Amino acid sequence: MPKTSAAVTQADYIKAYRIMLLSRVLEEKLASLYRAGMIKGGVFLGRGQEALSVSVGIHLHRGDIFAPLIRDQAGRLAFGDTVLDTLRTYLGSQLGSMRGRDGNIHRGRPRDGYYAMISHLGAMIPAVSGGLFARRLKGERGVVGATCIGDGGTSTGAFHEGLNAAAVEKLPLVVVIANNQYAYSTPNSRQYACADLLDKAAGYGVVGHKADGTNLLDCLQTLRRAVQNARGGGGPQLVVADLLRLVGHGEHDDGQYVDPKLKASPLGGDCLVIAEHHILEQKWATAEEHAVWRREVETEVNSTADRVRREPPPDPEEDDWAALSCPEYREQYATS
Amino acid sequence: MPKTSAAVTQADYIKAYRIMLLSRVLEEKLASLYRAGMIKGGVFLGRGQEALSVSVGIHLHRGDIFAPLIRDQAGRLAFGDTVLDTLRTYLGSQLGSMRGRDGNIHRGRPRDGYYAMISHLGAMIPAVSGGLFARRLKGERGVVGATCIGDGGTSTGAFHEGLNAAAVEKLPLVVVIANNQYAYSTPNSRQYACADLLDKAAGYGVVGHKADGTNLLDCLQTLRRAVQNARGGGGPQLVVADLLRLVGHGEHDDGQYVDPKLKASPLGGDCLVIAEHHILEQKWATAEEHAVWRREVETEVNSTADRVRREPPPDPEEDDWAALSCPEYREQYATS
Amino acid sequence: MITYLEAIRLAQQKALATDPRVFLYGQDIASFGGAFKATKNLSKEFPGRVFDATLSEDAIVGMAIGAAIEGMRPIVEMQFADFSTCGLNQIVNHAATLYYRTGVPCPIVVRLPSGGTSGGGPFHSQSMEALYAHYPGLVVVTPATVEDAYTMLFDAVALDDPVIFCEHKFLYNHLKAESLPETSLPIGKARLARTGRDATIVTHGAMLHESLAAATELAEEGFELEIVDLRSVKPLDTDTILASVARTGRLLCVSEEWPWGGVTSEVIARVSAEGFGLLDVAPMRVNAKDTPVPYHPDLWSVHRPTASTIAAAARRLLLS
Amino acid sequence: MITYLEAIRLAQQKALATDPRVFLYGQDIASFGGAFKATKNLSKEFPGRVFDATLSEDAIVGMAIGAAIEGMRPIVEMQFADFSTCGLNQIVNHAATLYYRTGVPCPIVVRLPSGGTSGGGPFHSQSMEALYAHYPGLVVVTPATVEDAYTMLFDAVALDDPVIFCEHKFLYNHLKAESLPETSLPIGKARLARTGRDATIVTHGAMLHESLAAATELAEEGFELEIVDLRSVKPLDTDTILASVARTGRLLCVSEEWPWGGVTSEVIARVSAEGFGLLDVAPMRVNAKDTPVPYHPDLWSVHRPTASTIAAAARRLLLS
Ligand SMILES: Cc1ncc(C[n+]2csc(CCOP(=O)(O)OP(=O)(O)O)c2C)c(N)n1
Ligand SMILES: Cc1ncc(C[n+]2csc(CCOP(=O)(O)OP(=O)(O)O)c2C)c(N)n1
Ligand SMILES: [Mg+2]
Ligand SMILES: [Mg+2]
Repeated sequence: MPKTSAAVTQADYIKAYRIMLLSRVLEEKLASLYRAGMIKGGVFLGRGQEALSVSVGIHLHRGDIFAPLIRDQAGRLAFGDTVLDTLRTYLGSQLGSMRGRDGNIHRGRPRDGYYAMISHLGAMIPAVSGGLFARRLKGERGVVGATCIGDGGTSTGAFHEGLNAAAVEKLPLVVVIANNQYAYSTPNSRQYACADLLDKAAGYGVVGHKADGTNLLDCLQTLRRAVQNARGGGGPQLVVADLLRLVGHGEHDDGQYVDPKLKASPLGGDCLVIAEHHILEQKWATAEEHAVWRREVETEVNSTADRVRREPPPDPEEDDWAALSCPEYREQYATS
Repeated sequence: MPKTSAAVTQADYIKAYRIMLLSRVLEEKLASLYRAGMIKGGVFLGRGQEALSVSVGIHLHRGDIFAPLIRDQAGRLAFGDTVLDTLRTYLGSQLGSMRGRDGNIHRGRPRDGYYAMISHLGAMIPAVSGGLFARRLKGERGVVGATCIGDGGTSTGAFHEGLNAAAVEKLPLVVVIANNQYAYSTPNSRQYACADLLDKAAGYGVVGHKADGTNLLDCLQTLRRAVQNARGGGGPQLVVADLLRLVGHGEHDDGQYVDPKLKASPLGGDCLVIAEHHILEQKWATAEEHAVWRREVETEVNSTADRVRREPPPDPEEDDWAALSCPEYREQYATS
Repeated sequence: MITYLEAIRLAQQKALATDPRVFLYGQDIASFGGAFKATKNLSKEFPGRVFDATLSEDAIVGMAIGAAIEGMRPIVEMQFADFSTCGLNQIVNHAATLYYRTGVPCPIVVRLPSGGTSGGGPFHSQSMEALYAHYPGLVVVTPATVEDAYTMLFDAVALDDPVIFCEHKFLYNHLKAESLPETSLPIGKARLARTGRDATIVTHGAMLHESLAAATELAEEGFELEIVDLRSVKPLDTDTILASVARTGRLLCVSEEWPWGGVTSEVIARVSAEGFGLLDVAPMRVNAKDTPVPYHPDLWSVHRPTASTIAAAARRLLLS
Repeated sequence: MITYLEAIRLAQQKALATDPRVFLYGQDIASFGGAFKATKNLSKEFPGRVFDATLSEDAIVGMAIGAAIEGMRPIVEMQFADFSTCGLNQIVNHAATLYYRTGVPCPIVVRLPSGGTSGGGPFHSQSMEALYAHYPGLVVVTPATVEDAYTMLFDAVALDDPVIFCEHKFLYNHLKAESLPETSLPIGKARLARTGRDATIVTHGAMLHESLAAATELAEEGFELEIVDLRSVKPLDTDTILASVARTGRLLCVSEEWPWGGVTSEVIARVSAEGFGLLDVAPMRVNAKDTPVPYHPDLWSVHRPTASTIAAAARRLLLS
């Protein structure tokens, strides 16, 4: 494994950008389906966090482990999740990976290394660590596991216990903190007192990396370095990216509590727009080509949404209502 | 409040030393009562940790809050706990503060700011923080709360959540880590990966202090500084003292897993012996005076133990078996 | 009209106004007013009494316990009941044991936005009353009406013991009342929500309303169901239940929780043990299915009991 | 003679020897062999298969879940059942929901050294089977004999679902057997531990032995008690219980846990609902008192059921 990471190429950048664009358009669709009452529960978007998220997913290989969190649509797509399964899960389609039993961001395909988050924040860190631990026991080499968390999530006991245990085992784990300045409505000043979340790295004995979450190139470079470090045996890597959530906590929330000064600051930049400008400036694509990209993803998203909306919902009569895999251990209750 | 702490005087040192001696002798008695089968459950001693522990308790005032942990007999005595109540609690006397309902190290008098630990490690950190938070709400000023934990306890989610919340609230909390190299049989190498537990302080944005746990003067000075910092508005203080547990995890454990190299290293020094030598060297007391001190505490401990052994055990018939304070909400079950 | 949710807000407002020991602590509850707006405007109205917490349920409850030891009366909001598992250790092992161990009571109230709603899924829908009721040292209440949401929360704050306040999210904006009562039944007393001679339904929380609807359906068929709203599941008002079963001879227990060891099994166990002779036929129960709470609305509405499944069970009970 | 504790050790040894997917993870379980020595020598015998964990119950269970997803079969030791509250979130919300949500099973075994011993006190004595049984997605077993400790642990490892293995500390060195069986009843089946015609006692764990002693006492008085050892509390073998009650007409449920929503209430609720006609008289239960488990041996021995309180209850049942 090279100690210094290979440079991010134009092709890498464009590939990442196009996934970001797909993610953004897909999420806009999710928001509109939510407003139309077609998605129940909630919709939680990653607007403004696509550069960071895609940089995580894009550096993982088949065979790696990824446990994305709330705002990781871009990273999920980069890791191999599809528009189809995203829509199926949000709409609760029978054919989706969660078969309507769970929804929205709580989706994955654990057998493919794509873990399905539970809501309880921090919980995926030890789970990915355990997955990596198992791979090591099985003799697999060169595997990486990555998982994301928010500034708020760093306050959970699970974050602490999981990262510490991973550090003790020197597992190839990458923990990415999307420091988007708020946990729901709670600003960082009410969430932690350290000068920078990166200051936590030394306390766990893990390598720390800082990224500008609004800058795709910086995110790609940082994640490439972190993932390669982990893959090369450098133990857990803690990546802290500063950015701003450019949307409410969920689509039910207008996020009006967000400090206008933050919005006006560099943190408030939209990584997608910034990356688009970069591409145009660098003349890696023309405005026309870019328009084609956008049309392509819009077509994909819209046609997939139409398809999924015609798919059958889960049928309660068909469901086996089984929480256990072994049929002989399922309980019978004298209840209706 | 002075920014620099007043120097530790000879009188301070001797006062602390005599509490350490009392603690040591009392704990030896507890061990012998345990071996004689008179204490059930377990006995967990603080041998080798008295210098650190006494330094915590001695710097707290009436009106402060203290939540000691497993190995804090010395600190407890310094804070006002008595030989009598220690023995009563271990022996489960009806007259003890826990009335036989709880025992050994799980004792306290919460109304006096002396919190009674639960076993679940880390849990007392947020509790003390909450107590301090309440004092602040009530307009009390100059209060300090202290609590102790082991190297192992730093791996709990409760430690992390509690210290972080205290840091956000900038509470006058002193968290003392007795880094005695083992959590039960588990060496530090299997417990954390940071270079020094002190590296955690920056990650919480709290002030860190290091002490030599075998050296009473250093412990007194460090804790004086930490407590004064907290009292003066400096927010949470994290004290890390290195030392070695000079006894098994409990009296059922011979601790044979302890690395002989550690025992032979400076960490393995017995703080009580070192302090005794210091007193004699400094000619703060003669060997004869010292012998008198020891005889005094032995007499106190032995006579108290004899007295407590004659006290009545709790009477199950007299107990109201009530987990709730409000009688009207106690449940009746049709059980025998 | 006052909603169930607004009643909860008003009870906290009244508690803050009348008792200087009260303060509120929880995620996003200060200027934001809470995920459900149960503390809306309270931080403005009571400066320095309503605090945003870190994302740390264990620390939140632990802090509340310490504050209670020092004589305060914290009301803690969990963002969803489901997240209280992360603070469970402090609840069941610290708050619940404090009085027994030390003689010092622990007057905290932990508000749990509970129960299922459409699209909530496995982690935003749980009913956790049985979990907490199993542990000694806790009072567990489950208000089912606007009036109870108001008076029981206020009463819970006055209580010296830790109270787990299971407020039902489905009822938040669904239930409305003209006005709020000044007094009511004390915590620990159940209420006859409907009288009838043919069978007794014992239920609580959102299931009260499904049961009432089922009773209306059955009334059209000529059966009169009596309905006991438990209000608090611990203590459990066995006397009121037994008195009703004495009148009807038939018992159906309905709960949105999972069946194993839930309120329905506790109620049936008590009636069977203490009122065996009162039962004309076998008691029955209707619970949620024994799986996580599903996300899709169609699955969810079959997972939990509804008026129609309750009515169907009641019919079987009445004909048995 | 093989103790209950040694049987647990040997079952783990056999699992390690026969299934390369098995590994052990827990505090102090490697070279130290565990707080109770249930893994003694296993780290030497199986290098790289037995690991000391950090003092982090949440991470321990979380790691086990991840490993199970990757096809391993971790056995986790909690140092005491009581500390599993700190890992409860991962158990009930992650392990227990995984199969239902994703279709991928979660074959972990969580060993809980459970139940009271003299001087254990509030935090080293708890019986947590009801807590876990309430949640869907878990199998909860409570071996009461040396043979079951051995075969059920081995079977638990083979099971594709998460198993909460409640091993009783009081039995660790107290129970002894000549040899270990190769096979036994499967998990989920209860066992008639004693046959009798006059009444049925349903129990599990350490209370089996108190109940057997009570039955011996009652036999001298001419009463023959039948005793059902549940072995697993979820699934609960209602059929075996009902068959026994059908023979005896009388039911006494005995458990060391707290009463509210415990095994006794679930058993009584099921028998009342499904076998009402089989009961000649009201079912009864004997549980621990509804307080934390006290420290002093004199209090403790009154807090939990004993042969004599069980016998007294049985006498009342037989005469009713
Ligand atoms: C343990 C836990 N407590 C509470 C919640 C409710 N909750 C969901 S998202 C959220 C805020 C998360 O903030 P952060 O971690 O910063 O992520 P962000 O939403 O900013 O991406 C909260 C409190 C939860 N999911 N888990
Ligand atoms: C949450 C939790 N898990 C497990 C235990 C069991 N336990 C009691 S003491 C101990 C070791 C503690 O080690 P450390 O924190 O270093 O303190 P020390 O004993 O060395 O003073 C363990 C694992 C516990 N008390 N709490
Ligand atoms: Mg955030
Ligand atoms: Mg230690």
